[in-house]
Amino acid sequence: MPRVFLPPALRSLAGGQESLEMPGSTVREILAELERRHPGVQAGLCQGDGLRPGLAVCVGGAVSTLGLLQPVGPDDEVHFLPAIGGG
Amino acid sequence: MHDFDYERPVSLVEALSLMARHNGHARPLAGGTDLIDQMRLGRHQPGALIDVKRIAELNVLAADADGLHVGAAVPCCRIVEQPLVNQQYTALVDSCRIIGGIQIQSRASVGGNLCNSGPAADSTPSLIALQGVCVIAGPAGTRRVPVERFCTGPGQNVLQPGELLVEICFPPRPPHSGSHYRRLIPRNEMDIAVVGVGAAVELDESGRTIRAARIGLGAVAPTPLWAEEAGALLAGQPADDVQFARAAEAARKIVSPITDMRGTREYRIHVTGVLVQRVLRAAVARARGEAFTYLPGH
Amino acid sequence: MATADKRPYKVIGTRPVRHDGADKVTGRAKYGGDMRLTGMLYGAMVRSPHAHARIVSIDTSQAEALPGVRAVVTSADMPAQGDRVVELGEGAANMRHLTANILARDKVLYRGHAVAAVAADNVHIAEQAARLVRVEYEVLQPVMNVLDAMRDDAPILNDDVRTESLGAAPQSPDQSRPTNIAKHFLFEKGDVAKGFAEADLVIEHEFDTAMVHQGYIEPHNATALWNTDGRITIWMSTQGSFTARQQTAELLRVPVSSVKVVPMEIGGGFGGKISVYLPPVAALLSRKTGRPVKLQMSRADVFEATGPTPGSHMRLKLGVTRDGRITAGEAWIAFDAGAYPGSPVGMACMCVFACYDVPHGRVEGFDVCVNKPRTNAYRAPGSTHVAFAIETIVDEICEKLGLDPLEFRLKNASREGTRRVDGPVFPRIGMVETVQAIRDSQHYQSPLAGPCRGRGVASGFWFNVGMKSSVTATVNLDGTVSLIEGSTDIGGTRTSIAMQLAETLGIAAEDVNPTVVDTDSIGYTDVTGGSRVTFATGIAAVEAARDIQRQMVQRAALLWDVDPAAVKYDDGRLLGPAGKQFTFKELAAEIHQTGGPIIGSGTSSSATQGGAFGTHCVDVEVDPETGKVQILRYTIAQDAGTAIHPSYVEGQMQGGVVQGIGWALNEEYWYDDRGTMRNATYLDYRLPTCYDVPMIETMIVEVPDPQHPYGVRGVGEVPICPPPAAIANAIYHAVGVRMRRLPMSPPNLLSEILQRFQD
Amino acid sequence: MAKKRVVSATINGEVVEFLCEPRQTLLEVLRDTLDMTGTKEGCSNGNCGACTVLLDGRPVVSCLVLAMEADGSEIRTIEGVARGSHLDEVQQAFLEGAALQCGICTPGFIMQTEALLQANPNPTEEEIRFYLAGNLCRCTGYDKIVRAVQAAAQKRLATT
Repeated sequence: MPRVFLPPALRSLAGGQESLEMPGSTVREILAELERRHPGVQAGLCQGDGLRPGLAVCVGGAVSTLGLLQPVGPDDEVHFLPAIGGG
Repeated sequence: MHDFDYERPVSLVEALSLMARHNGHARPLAGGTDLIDQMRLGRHQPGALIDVKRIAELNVLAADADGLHVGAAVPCCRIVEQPLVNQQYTALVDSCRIIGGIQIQSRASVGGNLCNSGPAADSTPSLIALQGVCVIAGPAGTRRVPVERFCTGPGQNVLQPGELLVEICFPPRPPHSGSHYRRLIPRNEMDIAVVGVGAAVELDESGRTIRAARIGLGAVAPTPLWAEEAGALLAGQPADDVQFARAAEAARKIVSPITDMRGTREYRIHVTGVLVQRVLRAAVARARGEAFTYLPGH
Repeated sequence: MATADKRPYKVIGTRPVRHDGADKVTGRAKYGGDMRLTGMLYGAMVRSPHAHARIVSIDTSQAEALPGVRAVVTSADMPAQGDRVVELGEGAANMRHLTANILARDKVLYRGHAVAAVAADNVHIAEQAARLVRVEYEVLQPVMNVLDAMRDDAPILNDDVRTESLGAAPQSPDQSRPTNIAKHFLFEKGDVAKGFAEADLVIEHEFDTAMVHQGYIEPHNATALWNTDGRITIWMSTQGSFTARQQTAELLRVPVSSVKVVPMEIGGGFGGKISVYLPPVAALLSRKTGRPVKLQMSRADVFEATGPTPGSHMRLKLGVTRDGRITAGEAWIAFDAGAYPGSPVGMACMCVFACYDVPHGRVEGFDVCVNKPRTNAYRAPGSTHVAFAIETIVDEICEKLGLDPLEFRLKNASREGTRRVDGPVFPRIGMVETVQAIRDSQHYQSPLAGPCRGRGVASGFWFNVGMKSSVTATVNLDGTVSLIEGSTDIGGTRTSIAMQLAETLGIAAEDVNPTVVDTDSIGYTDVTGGSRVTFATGIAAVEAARDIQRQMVQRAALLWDVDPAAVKYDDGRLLGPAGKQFTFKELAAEIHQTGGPIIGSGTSSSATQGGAFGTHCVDVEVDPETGKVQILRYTIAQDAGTAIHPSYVEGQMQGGVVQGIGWALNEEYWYDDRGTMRNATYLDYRLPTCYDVPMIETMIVEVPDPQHPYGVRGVGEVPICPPPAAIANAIYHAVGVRMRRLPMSPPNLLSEILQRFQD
Repeated sequence: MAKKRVVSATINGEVVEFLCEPRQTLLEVLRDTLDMTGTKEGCSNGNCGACTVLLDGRPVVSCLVLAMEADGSEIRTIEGVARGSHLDEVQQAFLEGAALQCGICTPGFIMQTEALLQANPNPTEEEIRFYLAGNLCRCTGYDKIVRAVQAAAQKRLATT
């Protein structure tokens, strides 16, 4: 099952856990399930139909350009991180 | 840049008459490397520039019985190539080699450097050390002012409206003498002196005792300074580190530097002492004819 | 070192002359500032003399009355933005802030902040008119230092800023009051208290670094024509024509398709030419005058009013066991964002411990507004700051424990599988290999003799980004290929892209003719930044080449009357049944008879880079009486994955090192009490000259990145990260002084040296 | 407004006459009036060397020379370095040695190198670095520039 890592600011909503297993085959599905189990998480990560501005999702080690639409494999880790730019 | 007139006289008489006609609103233009930049920044807005580069008197670079004459418009690049200057007035060469980069030295003149009257001017301490005298022409004739009395404040000097610096002349160098200029800059080149020190020494025949010394300081006061006492207390003393340290202490006492983006007041006072000693050591080495290598900036 | 001595490539790894080279050594290349159009007007900006002030009134009448003046614009001419946050290619931007940065609305937030603009017949008239625009200000107290700005009683810059926390809805105790702290980041891994409890030695220090500028030699410029049909064309120097187009369109509130950005040659960027400053203003002036308008910044404007990288205050703590294993790390990082939020402090937080396997870590970051120009990306944004802190602490730990600093790094280095403090796990990376390269280098193995000389080492990390790129490629009848791309070429990327296309097609690099085109002529392409072009646009070029291969196979099959499956594309040749064969050139000559043009296209969007590491070694000599540092020798080892054009890889490494040397020793924004930068010239800002540095010895380490078909890793950014720390460590080993403040300029270093001798 | 005047100068071997105002620099006239944009503008304070040209054989920063001062002089710019369609040794060495990245400083470096090799055909690394210190490059770290100058000098020495 995919493992989703929570930003520290949201961990209190999930009993202080750093990460938890969460079913779903896309980031959107996983977030919906996460929100169902731990209400309030989604508000911290999403705005409207997408991720909050400045936030990126990293799935299976790769920063996704698909955001919530990103497919997630059964062994993937899901991380929410500041979007990275560069010089 | 603001709007202005440009004149290019070919004689001193013509230049003075143009200066007079513009009634204090004209500025002489030699290399222009300070002036054009300052005009672009709006710091000076002269009504006219009088280009003095075609005037013979301002282009003299020669020695006679009176010593060396350096016309006010002579660019640094000519000075560093002049054989006699290289042999006898080495502090001046040291200065001219590090004013701006090579491109600046193609244009910038020692006269312009002096008339710009920046406290950190790299040639002025050397001019002071080498006993330079300014020859100034004006409506009332010609007058002579020692370099150490030329600058009166940051960007200010003794030139009266209508007056023009014609040349700087230097007495002949005595035997057993040597001179040096160096500065502390954060980079190794292309920088404004945080502290600059020029010194000239004359030794006795043995090369062990100092007969006379003159020390000029830059960037440590509103004007370049003649550290008269620091030089005077070396007269008759052995040319050694103990005496150099005494001179350094005396030089430190007369400085009144500011804190700015180039260095703090404390730093400048400290480095004044360090450089006075290093420069005296080098000037003495040159006076003795010892091999002396010096990498600018290091 | 994983050097490929039996490398399978023919083009990759060679050093062809760059395709745009002849134009650039003859002065023919056209940069943004070289743009000339018939009827073109010249603009000038009116800028704030104050660091913080309320605009009471703007009177443009005198300026407008000056003969030769054609138009004056102020923020009143810019469309209102409201509360919009828009994705602009490299990150999201609050449009209200962005538009106020282009032309100040009710307040000026830094000296040099643009207030109005003039277009006139020539630049002299424009400048004169700019001086005639009368702006009345109510001067406010500026706040210049990041810690001062975080205080409760600090002057507030932006009334609309509330602290936003990563992954949390706004929840600070008093969200009704505006603050200068725009963002708060927090990352945690494991149990930090437990980690420090396991440590035998804990070192903790505070660090300060000054704001510094990218320092590119070409000033910002833009020439705009707002045509009568509503279409806007912008000719400019930019790192990203598509983001420039999008920013301009959003700022002017016109459809993105009505703006065309024509990227001219660009004279350096390093992150500073991603944000737009001039194009919307030039466009507004053009609309008012009906003529093309050119704007170019002065050097002082570039320093005062573009996007330098933040100054910082950092507190860093590292715990280790006696035998040199890291047990825990903690960092507190505050960056001055400048006038508006958006410093790279989030990335700094993610980089600070990236070189090491830190079992328990906690990192906190703050993005803080101060009365300085709005900061922007600069080469590995945020990473150099934190490398200075962590790498000097590591050096101190090694000294205290008597460990070799490279052996310590090898012991604790991040490697494939190491979990970062910010969460993800590293893929295959080359940190270890760069440390080994330096350890085995002639430089590190040779003794360093002489008084006041010291050697220092340091490592650094940068993510490198992927993002989006497009390439099309057309086969010409003579067997050459014209390659069209959207990545503006700052340092030879036309050639590194062309070489990957050539390699894939099995043709010579010289047979590819690359061109960078405008936003109407190629698919969307993200910025030339984040060390991404050779990686991501390279992937797109490889895709385009494969597309061409497929089409060439079909043409050969048609000519030979065989099934395409029977044709093989092999190293620039098409092989068919029964020994049938075409070279690429032979078949290219036939394309018009076999179905017409062959155009290949490729895009890249999903690939993520594995990250780049470098380890540096430097020898310095310190003048203990003046505090001046000379760099005696410098060696850099860096993982380039696979070096496409080794000369330009070395060039990136050497250039990054020298920028890092400048940052380390002398560069800084020096402000007076009124918030005026007093060194806004090259003379007093002091980029290194060639007389300040030695040759920079390079060691290209190659640990291929599996995400790229040829194993490329971006090389542009990470070389700037280690130099300040490496030099600080070398200074310590020379004179026994630990520097924790940048720059380590002669006055700053001397004061530490004198203090040490007093103690 | 100050009177415009006709200035006559020999630029890259050709006598050129142009009309200019006293406040126009040589750099501005080269670029805006004569459309010779190979000479680059980096700072217009004389601090970066991007606008280096040779004035009567000496390297100068053209941003600190008034166009009127150039009356009667001989000027060489980057446009006059190549011989016909052949690059000269310095240009060739910069190209082959990858001594440029963004290229904006390159014309200035090439002009300054021409002046250096004229004055000192076989300079040491130290002399090269000192002579080129008035030219800033932010991309290359100077390593390959210095090597290109060395290569150009050796090539010229070998062929003369």
